[in-house]
Parts: sequence; structure tokens; C-alpha cells
Amino acid sequence: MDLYEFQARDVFEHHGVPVLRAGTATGPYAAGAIAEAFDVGVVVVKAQVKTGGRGKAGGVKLARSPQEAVDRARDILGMDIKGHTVHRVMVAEGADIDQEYYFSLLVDRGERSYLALCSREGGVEIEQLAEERPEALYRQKIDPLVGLDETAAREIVQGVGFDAADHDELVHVLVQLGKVFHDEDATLVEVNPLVRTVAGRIIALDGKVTLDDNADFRHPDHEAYHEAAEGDPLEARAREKNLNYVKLDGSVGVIGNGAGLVMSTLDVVAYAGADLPGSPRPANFLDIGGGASAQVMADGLDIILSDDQVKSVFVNVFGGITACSEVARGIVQALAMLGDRETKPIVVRLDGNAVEQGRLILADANHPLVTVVDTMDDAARVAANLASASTSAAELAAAR
Amino acid sequence: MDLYEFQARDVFEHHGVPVLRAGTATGPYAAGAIAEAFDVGVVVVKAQVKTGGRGKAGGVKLARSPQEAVDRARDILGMDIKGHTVHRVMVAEGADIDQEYYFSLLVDRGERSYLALCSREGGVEIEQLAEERPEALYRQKIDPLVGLDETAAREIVQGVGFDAADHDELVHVLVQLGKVFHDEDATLVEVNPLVRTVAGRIIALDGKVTLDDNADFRHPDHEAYHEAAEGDPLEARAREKNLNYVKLDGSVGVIGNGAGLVMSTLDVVAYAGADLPGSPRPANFLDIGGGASAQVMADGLDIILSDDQVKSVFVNVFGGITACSEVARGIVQALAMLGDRETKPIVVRLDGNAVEQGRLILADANHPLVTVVDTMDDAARVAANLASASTSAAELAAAR
Amino acid sequence: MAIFLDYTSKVVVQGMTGGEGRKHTQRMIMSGTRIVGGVTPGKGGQSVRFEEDPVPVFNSMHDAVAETGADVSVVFVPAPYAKAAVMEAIDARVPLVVCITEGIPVRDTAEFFSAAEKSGATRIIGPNCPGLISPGRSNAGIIPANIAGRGRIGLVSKSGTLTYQMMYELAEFGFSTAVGIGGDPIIGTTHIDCLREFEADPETQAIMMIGEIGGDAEERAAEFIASNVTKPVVGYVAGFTAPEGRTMGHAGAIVSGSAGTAEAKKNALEAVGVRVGKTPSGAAALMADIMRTMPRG
Amino acid sequence: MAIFLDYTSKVVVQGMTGGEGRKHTQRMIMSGTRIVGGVTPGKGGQSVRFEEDPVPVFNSMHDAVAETGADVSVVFVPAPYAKAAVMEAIDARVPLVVCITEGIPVRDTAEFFSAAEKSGATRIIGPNCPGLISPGRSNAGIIPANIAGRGRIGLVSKSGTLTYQMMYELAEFGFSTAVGIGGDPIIGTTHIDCLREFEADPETQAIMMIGEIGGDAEERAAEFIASNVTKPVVGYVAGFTAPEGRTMGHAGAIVSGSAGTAEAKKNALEAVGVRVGKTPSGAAALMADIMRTMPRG
Repeated sequence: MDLYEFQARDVFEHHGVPVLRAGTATGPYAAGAIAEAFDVGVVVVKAQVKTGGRGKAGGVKLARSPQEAVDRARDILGMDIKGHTVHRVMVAEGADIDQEYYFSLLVDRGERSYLALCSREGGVEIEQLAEERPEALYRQKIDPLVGLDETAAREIVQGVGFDAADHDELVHVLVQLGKVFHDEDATLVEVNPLVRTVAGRIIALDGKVTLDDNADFRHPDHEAYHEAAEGDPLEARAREKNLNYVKLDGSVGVIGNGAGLVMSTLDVVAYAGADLPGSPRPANFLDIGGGASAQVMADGLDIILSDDQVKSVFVNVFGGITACSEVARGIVQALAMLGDRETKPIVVRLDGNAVEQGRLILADANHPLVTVVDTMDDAARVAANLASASTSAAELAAAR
Repeated sequence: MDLYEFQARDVFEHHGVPVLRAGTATGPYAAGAIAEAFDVGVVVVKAQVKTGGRGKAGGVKLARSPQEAVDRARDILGMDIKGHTVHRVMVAEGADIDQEYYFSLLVDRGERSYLALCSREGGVEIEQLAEERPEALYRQKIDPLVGLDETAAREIVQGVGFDAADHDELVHVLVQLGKVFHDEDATLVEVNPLVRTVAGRIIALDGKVTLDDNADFRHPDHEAYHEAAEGDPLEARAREKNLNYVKLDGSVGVIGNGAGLVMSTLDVVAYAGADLPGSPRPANFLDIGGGASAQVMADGLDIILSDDQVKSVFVNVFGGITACSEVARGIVQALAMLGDRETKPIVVRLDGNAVEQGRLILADANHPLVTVVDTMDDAARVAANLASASTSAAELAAAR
Repeated sequence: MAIFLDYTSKVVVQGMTGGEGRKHTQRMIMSGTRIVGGVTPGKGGQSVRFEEDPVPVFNSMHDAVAETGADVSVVFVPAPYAKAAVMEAIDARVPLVVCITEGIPVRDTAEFFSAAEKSGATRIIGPNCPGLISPGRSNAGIIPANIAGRGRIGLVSKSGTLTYQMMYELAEFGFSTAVGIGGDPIIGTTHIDCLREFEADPETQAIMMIGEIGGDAEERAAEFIASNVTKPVVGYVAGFTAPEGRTMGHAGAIVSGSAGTAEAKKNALEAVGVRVGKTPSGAAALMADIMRTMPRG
Repeated sequence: MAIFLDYTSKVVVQGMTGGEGRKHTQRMIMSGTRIVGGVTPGKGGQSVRFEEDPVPVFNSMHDAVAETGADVSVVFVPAPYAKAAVMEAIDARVPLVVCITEGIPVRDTAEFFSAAEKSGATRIIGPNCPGLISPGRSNAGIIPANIAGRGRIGLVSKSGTLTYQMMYELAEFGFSTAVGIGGDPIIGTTHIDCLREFEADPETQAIMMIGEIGGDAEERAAEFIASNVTKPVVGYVAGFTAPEGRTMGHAGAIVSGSAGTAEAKKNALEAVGVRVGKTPSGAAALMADIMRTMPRG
């Protein structure tokens, strides 16, 4: 998961990476109080959202007094930045910036290794720099078995061509950032800008850290980051049930087994909906896993049916390790739990292990909302049509 | 397993069924010594073989002195009775017989219950009696949950129409025989004749007991009966390896999985051999079981190939629960262990689970003795032909 | 339709926590069987995870039936404890008990069969059998589900591997239900019981009956067929070459004198119009001929 | 022929005594895989009975390789211990390590992959993958063996269920080898590795390549295909509708800005002549058309 800037700052501080003093606030006066406590000439008020482009959107402002901090925080809190509502600001002391540099350490998928990127030209969009002036971006492969040690850090610092006077401090900061990457099981540690102050100090002014969820088992403290994440309430419920769920913005609920099959199902639904009235699209990603069972199926259906945006549901299962009979029983079980409250049509496509039983169980239940369709493509068409028809009917009713 | 008469007598005695004194001898003078010790006018010397018709074959003789016992034992020991060589005689004291009755208690497969049979006409072949004068054979169903208790015994004794004076003693003997049946897990307890002596005593003069091998786990003492059984040496080796093997008299060794499939394989081999020179027939029954593995296959092949009568081997496996790959590896493993000593051709038919791998493994081993044939009927033909050819060649060589 | 077992059947496994029980429960679930619980005395309250759903374990059949409404039990309990397990199932009035366990003393079988008969509530299949499968619907036992699919042949067999072989040879036609009744001297369900059900089952068009030496079940079945079965029956009997007095693998497969021979069984079946194959493939070919004349659908 | 795995492969299972390890070892044996042992530290000297043959358990991969000559390891060890297990296999110089385990931290994968590269002796497949199957010969992992048989299509896929779906749709043609390479950010064997092997494999006539959003493996594969692959390749890419910045089930399936989109991958593949299906069925249909023009035999 991606950390908020303030979380990244805390992690940096914990690992000895130099950062500026900062605090967070969810209300304007709390922001003013932080500025007051810091008692410096200038503070920066920064929207805490997990997306780029805050500056351009007006989410980062200077404040020269506690009252200005209150006003800027009031401006920023509640803003919408690329679909993210700002619920919290970070208030940090200002810095006398001499130079802005760039540094990141990340998992290089193509090379199946780690990669350090560093540039004297920081503070800009790094993708843009990489494209326009690749020679200005120094790249160095980092051996995962060794990590970003002093030797590697010195090589980077020399490779980039920093002023010799700053080498030792830069090497120290890079090694500490390498520790953040390793010790916290990060897949990305990015500092942009990494600044040199007029006084000659090296400071991580803004940081982005992506943690590896798979490593949560050795970081009990990371659980707090998940809790602080402002996710969709349905996503939170799914997380509690250990379901792999991503909320999307369409009207066709999707459940399937296996990440690839579900991704593929979303696509097939979108294609099927493209030419229909209202162009219904997938409402979510929900993978019930390779060995999915009746209970997991029931939990999944329950979450999807709770989504008001969902107009129809497409259950797409290939029983490789799981048995379709279990899936069918899960559907029947979920519908029994929901009872008469449920009115959304469910389109089911089953293939693979015990598919005959699965279809028999559904035929036997003979639930008025359930339609069984033989192939994935046809089932997607039926589900999209049902969502389209339902939306049109609702719009028609509203128009009257 | 069937017990020898002397073992049945011991079991009867142990359970309080009245029997005559007796001892066993494997040499003539030992027989004489028993007669001497009993110090009675007449003893009976009886061949101990597990087959009927001993009397007619001359295997039961009276002796009126220890010397006569020696002579009769000498006559009997070494006799062949229906293919069974006599290695042991039982010497029992004589009895003054007044009446000969018949009694048996057995598992009635058709009724899935127990059945008691009893008649005033004993000492004869019971099958003959049942056919010629069924009214003389009294039948009574015995509830397995109750057993042959006093009520049932009295009903039988009355039903047969024994003299009232003998009822109590007969009831007592029948109940004791019922205990033998129950307590020893017998599937047959037969007393023929059950005699009434001139003095009015009821005695089990000759007994046949068949024990249920499946119940051995609750009768550790039954193991001794298996050890005393004079089986074929190959059968003994197979028993050690927990293989289900029965030695037959043909020249085509047969291994398969599942009792039904192996029985069927024997038949198919016999049909295939019927019109060939020497009419090769199956040399054995060998069932390696439902979930047979490489090691079991290797053990089985090893035993069959040790049989000098075997000229060719037919391995017939349908992999339902077992995998044919395991079977193929077992064959390769067995041949590797046997090395160059082995010269008998092996015909293999595999179908079912992992059949492709099984055939690949055999093709890869490319053993000159192994031929893979696709169907059971064709494979049987090939195996029978190979046995026929080998026998003819040997006969030809011997004739020169 | 099928006989004895359909996709609605709720199955408990006695001895589910043992090696064989666990392995075959997994297979039954994979082939679509509705497994509602397991029974292992002393392990009640635990559960076993096969796929995602944990299957609850109960201390007794009484608890299992009360909690799950199970109507089938499959028994994998080892031979020494099998009688107690089956008795428990009978006491709990489970309608169908499929006893897979091999090597049960005949006395134990005789006793639990007698108890089942008296209860009037329980049918027993086995022991020492592969169980039964209604392909594409449910599988209670160890018959591999991938040999043949659903179809219109009913099969009843004393032998496990011959069942598999026959299903393999007739896979193109498929089976309504295949029942392995087992090769022990006393078995809970006979050829006749299955013939009666297959005759009444609208899905079954023809019946394959596999017998073997020993006893007179096939002769009794022939008598039954003569007056009760109108559907075509094909038979196969194994053991023509079996010698007298030797047990051929199955405890019940033994020729005693002139009784129980394959010849006698074949003759009895043929006398009532059953076509009997000389080999398994021959029998399969006879059945294939019949099936090709049958209406589809 | 097949790639990476043939019927001669000797397979050990790391984590065989655990629930998943045991279940899938059973399945691998049933589908003909030559399982020579298992490894569980502390359980060396024990054995696990799957069918009749007990499979020996060793304390370490070193012991297992020394005793059995194993050349493949399949890893079911839980994520926290998986790195240690794979490292042990690398130290033992096992040529092929198939890591099924899901949820391994990318740091651990990066480290064992680096160790494998340095050893020069070990290829890793996975982690978080279904493994690979050479149908009718060997099965190292969890791909169900009953979906499709041996044939002439080579398949490489990031996704497990899409592998099954594609094998099901193309079952009539069969597969030389199907490799599930996994959907983690770092994987031991890539599309390119498989493409190279399939190109060289005489049994493989055409290649199906299943990709998904995230990373640039598909783009790299396209470059590789342009200059190295002469056999027809059909592609499918999942995730056209995936939103930016959200992980779609697989840890590696995430679109970052304009990088890693399905569109970009599809375009890259089509630019080098790969026919890309719009849906799995569409891709299967394209492959079927190709296979129908291929010589049999």
C-alpha cells in the first residue's frame, strides 16, 4: 500500500533520514496550532492525499503566520484532488532551499532486481525527466542480496556528479533510505525533492513510500497504515472477510475466481456494455480465490449486492481446484440469507469441476433472480443487458 | 482359513465341546506312542489333510494295538489325497458309537445371516443328503445379534426330533458349538458325525472349522494356524509381502489390481490359450490391490518370476485410484533388481490414471522382455502365445 | 434421476480425519458431492479444511445427523472399529450407509446388517466396496469420478476395478448410477436390490451386472430378472478358471464344491435372457450394441 | 518433448507434510508425476503414505537431493518460510524450483532470485503461480491434470484460472507444456524464457501467451518475439478496464500512470505480428484456427 506523505515522513525520521518538523491536522485551527508551536517564519500546508499533482491542484500552500495556516488549511481541507477528498493536511516548517534533487529506490520488475534512480534535477515529474532528458537521470542496479550499502551509495553520488563537498552527507542519507526500503519491506522509496538547504544540509522534503502488503506478517505495526487508509466502506468490509475486492464505478457486479479470470471478466463486461444504453461497466473486481467455497461465495455476493450502484451481478467461475457445486451452494446460501430483500438479477457461468452438480443445484433452487448462461462471453452480454435495462427503467421512472 | 481336524478338535475342547482324546504324529512310531499312552482297545489313525473324502481314499484306519497304529500311520503318511500329501496323522481313541448325527452352523450368504443345519442322519456327505432327502435336514436361521443361544438350540433339537432323553445334553453341546462359532470368528463350524455313544454321551467325533481371516486382528493366537498351514512356498513369500496370491497350475503369470479384474484376467488368459499348443493357462492369481504402487508391483513381479512354471507374464492394470506411472516404475524397478537373470517375457496392458506416463516410462526403459499391448484381450493373447511358444521350444529341445 | 444417491444427498464421512477418509473426502468434494460433516469420536468441534470451507467434525453420528440433516454416511473407519461406526449410523437412522472399509470380520457385518434390517430405516452398501457414484451428481465412496459421465446405463458390480474398467469401456454412453456392492460374503445391498431400483429409475435404459464366483447372488438375481426386470440386462461373471476352495482376493469369491461356479451363474443368467459377455470387453460390446438402439434424451 | 518438465523428472515437494502440500502431492502422483520425496525440517526419516508407497521425508533439500537425485522441487512452504526453503533448494543446486506459495514478500523473492542467478544452476518458476504441467508426463504444481491432454500448443500465463480456462477451451488440441509463471512483481521465469523454450521444442507448434496489466513483461516479450520466434503466437491480455493505481488481485497487476496498461501491451504484441484475442474465448478461437492448419503427428 502507498503511505501518505506524513506517514512516509515519520518512517524516514524513524530510520534517521533527515526530515523537517511537521504535524498533521484534520481541522483548520489544529493546523494553526501546529504553525504556532513551530514558531518559525514560514510553514507549508500540504494536502494529504494518495495521488500526485497536489501542487498544481492548489493542495500545497505557504503560510507566514498561524492565522495564514488556518486560512490555507481551510482552503485545502475538503478539496477534491483527482477524485480524492482532502481530509487531512500536513503542516511542515519551511526550508531555505538551495538545490532540489531526486532519488528513488524501487523494485525493477523487468530486471527482477532493485533499481536506484537519482538526479540533480529534482522537484519535477520524474517520468517527464526520464523521457525528455534521460541523460540527467542516473540509474544503478542494486543487488537485492547486498542492498544499498555505502559502496553503492558512493557510486551513485559520484555517478550523478554531486558536488564533492556534499558526498559524505548524501551517502549517509541514501544508505538510510536503503534501510527504509529493506527494513520496512518497501517496493518504492521516493524522495522528490531531496533538497540541499542554503546551510548545506541534505533533507528529504517530500517522500513517497509504497509498502509490500505481502510482508505485513513481519510488520505488525503496518496494520495501523491499513486502518488509517480512507478506503471505500465496501472495500473495508471485503478486507475483513479476506476478500480481494476493488470498488469500481460501473453497475455490473463481478465475482470470479482467480485474479486473471476476474480482470478478464471486467473487460468482457465492459465490451458487452459498450454499445448498450447507459454503457454499463463493471462495478467492482472481486476474486474469491483458487479454492473458493460456498461460504466465500456467499460473503462475496453479500458485499456486491450491498453496493447500491450494482444493477446486475455476473458470477464467473472456472472450477479448476474449486468445485462448481460449492460455488452453486454458496449462491443459493447467500440468496437464502438475503431473502426477499434481494432484487438484483444474477447471471452465473460455471465450468470445470463438478459443473453438472453446480448447474443442477441452481436449477433445483430455481431462484427467480438467477440465470445460468453457458459461456463467459454470453453471460457478460446478459449481465450487461440486465444492468442497462434496469438503469434505463430507473431513469425513465425518475423522468416522470 | 480352514483348520485341520486336530486343530478343530483342540478348539472344540477349549470351548467345552466334548471330544475324544487324541494326539498328532508326523512319524509312524510317534503315532504308536500315542496309542500306547492312551492304553485303550482301539484307536483311529486319521490323515490330517484339508480336503474331504479321506475315508474313501484310505486315509482313516482303525488300529487295535500300538504296533498296528505304527503300521497304519506308515501307510497313511506320505499318501496323496486329492493332491494333498499327508504329512501328519491324528491318533484318537475309539468310541462305541450308537448313533451318528450331523450339525453345522455357517454364514448364510443368500440370507445375509447365520444358518444352523442339523440331522439325525450323520456321517454321510451332507450335500448328498440335502439333495436326496432334504426333509431329513433341519434348517434354522440364527440371528447374528443373538447367536445360537439355549432357546435356539432347544428349538433345533426339538425340530430335528431327537430322543427327549438326549435333549439337554444336545442343547448344551450346540450352545458350546455356537460359542466356538462366535468367539473364534468362524464362518463354518461343522461336526460330522456328532455321535451318541452307547453309553449315551454326545461327542464331536470329527470337526471342520473355517476361520475368518479378517478377524485375525482380535485373535493373535490364530496366527499359529497360518504358520502351521502347509502352503506353497511362493504363497508363503507372498503372504509375507502382504500380497494376495494364489498358486495355480498354468504357465502364464498374472498380476493385476483388484480381485475382480484379476479373476477376469485369469479367464481371458485361459480363453486365449485354449486353442494354442500346450493350452497355456494362468499360473497364479495375484492382486496388488486398488492403490498399488511401484514397490508392490516390484514385489509381485519378483514372486511370479520366481515361479519355474511361469513362461510368460501378463500385467493387467486399470488405474482407477492407482496411477499407471507407479505401476510402470514398479516393473522397471523389478527388472533392474533381477538384472540379466530374468528371461521371461512380460506383456503389459495399462489403462486409466496417468496411462501416458506409464507407457512412456516403459517405452523409455525399452526393456527387451517387455511388450506393451493396448487392450486386455489382445494382451492376453500375446501372453498366451509367448507361453505356448516357450513351452513348445522347451519340449522340442527335450525331444532331441 | 439416479438410484440411491443424487445431487441433493447430504453426505457425512465417518473416519474423515484418517488418511484414507481425508483423501477420499477431498475427492468426493471435488467431484461435487455435498459433504456436510465428518465423524470421529473425540474430535467433535474440530473441523477439517479441504478447500476454503471447513467441514465440521462431530463426535457421533447422532450429533452429525442432528446438526446437518445428513442422509448418507460413507464409512472409512478401520476394520476393528467399523462395526461400532456402522451401528452408530443405524442408531441415528441414516437412510444410506456406504461402508468402504475392507477386512471387516463377517460376524461384524452379519451383526450390523441384522441391526439395519430390524431398524427398517437404513440401507447398507458394502462393506469392502468402492461405493457408488451418480456421475455428475454425487459420489459416495472411492469410484474415480473422471472415468465416465452421466448417462443411461445402470451398473451393479461385486468388483471395484471391473467397475472402473466397464465404465471406461462404456464411457461414451455414460451411467445413471454405478454401484459397487462389494465382494464380501455378506453385503448390505445385493444385485437384486440394485436391479429393482434400476428397473424403476426412468433415467436408466439398460443394466450392466458384474458378478463373480462364490455364493448364489447371481442365480438369485437371474430369478429376480425373470419376473421383475423388463429393461435389457447384460452380465459378466469373473472367475471361470478359479480353482475350488481357494479364496480369490475377495473374501466371498470362493467356489465350494460345485456351488458358486462362474459357469453356473452364467447359465442361470442366460437362461432368463441376460446376454453374458465372455470377457469384460465382450460384455461392454454387448451393452454398446444395446445402447446404440436406445432413444437419446 | 516438453519444456522444463518431462516424465523423467524427479520431483521433491518442500512442505509436503502440510495441508496444501499433502493434497497436491497426492494429485501430482495421481497425474503421473514421479514424486521421490518431501522436505520438512525436523521431520526427516518420517514418510507419508499417499497410495501404497510411502514417500520419504527429508530434513533438508541437501539430504533429499543426495538420496533421491531429485531435479525438480515444488514449494508449498508458507510465505514466511518460503525464502529459506527456496534458498535451500538453490544451495542444493536443484535445476528447477517451482514456487507455488502465494504472498511472499517481494524482497524475499528478489533475494532468492538473485541467489539463483548467481548459482547459475537453478531456474525458478513463480512464486505465486500454479506451476507447470506437461500433460500426460508430469505435473509440478496445482494445475488440474484433467482439463486437457498432451498436444502441440505451448502455453505461458501470468494467471492460474485463465490458464485453466484456456486449456479447457483448447482441450481438443492439447498442450506440450503449460507454464503458469505467476502474477507477482518479480517472477523467476518470464514469458521470454518460455517463448525461447517453446520455440526450440519440436513438439510445440504454436504458442499461447497470456499476460495482464502491470510491468512491461509483455512489451519485452513482443521485442523478443520479433527477432527470435518463428512459430505462431496468439496473445491475450487481461485488465483493459483496470483503473490506475489499484492492485487487481495479483501483486504485480497494477497500472502505474501510463505504464503497464493492457492497451500498451496489446499494441506491442500486435506490432510484432502476434494475434491478440479480445476475450479469452476470442484468443482461443484464433489459436484453434491456427492449429487446424497445422500438420498432425
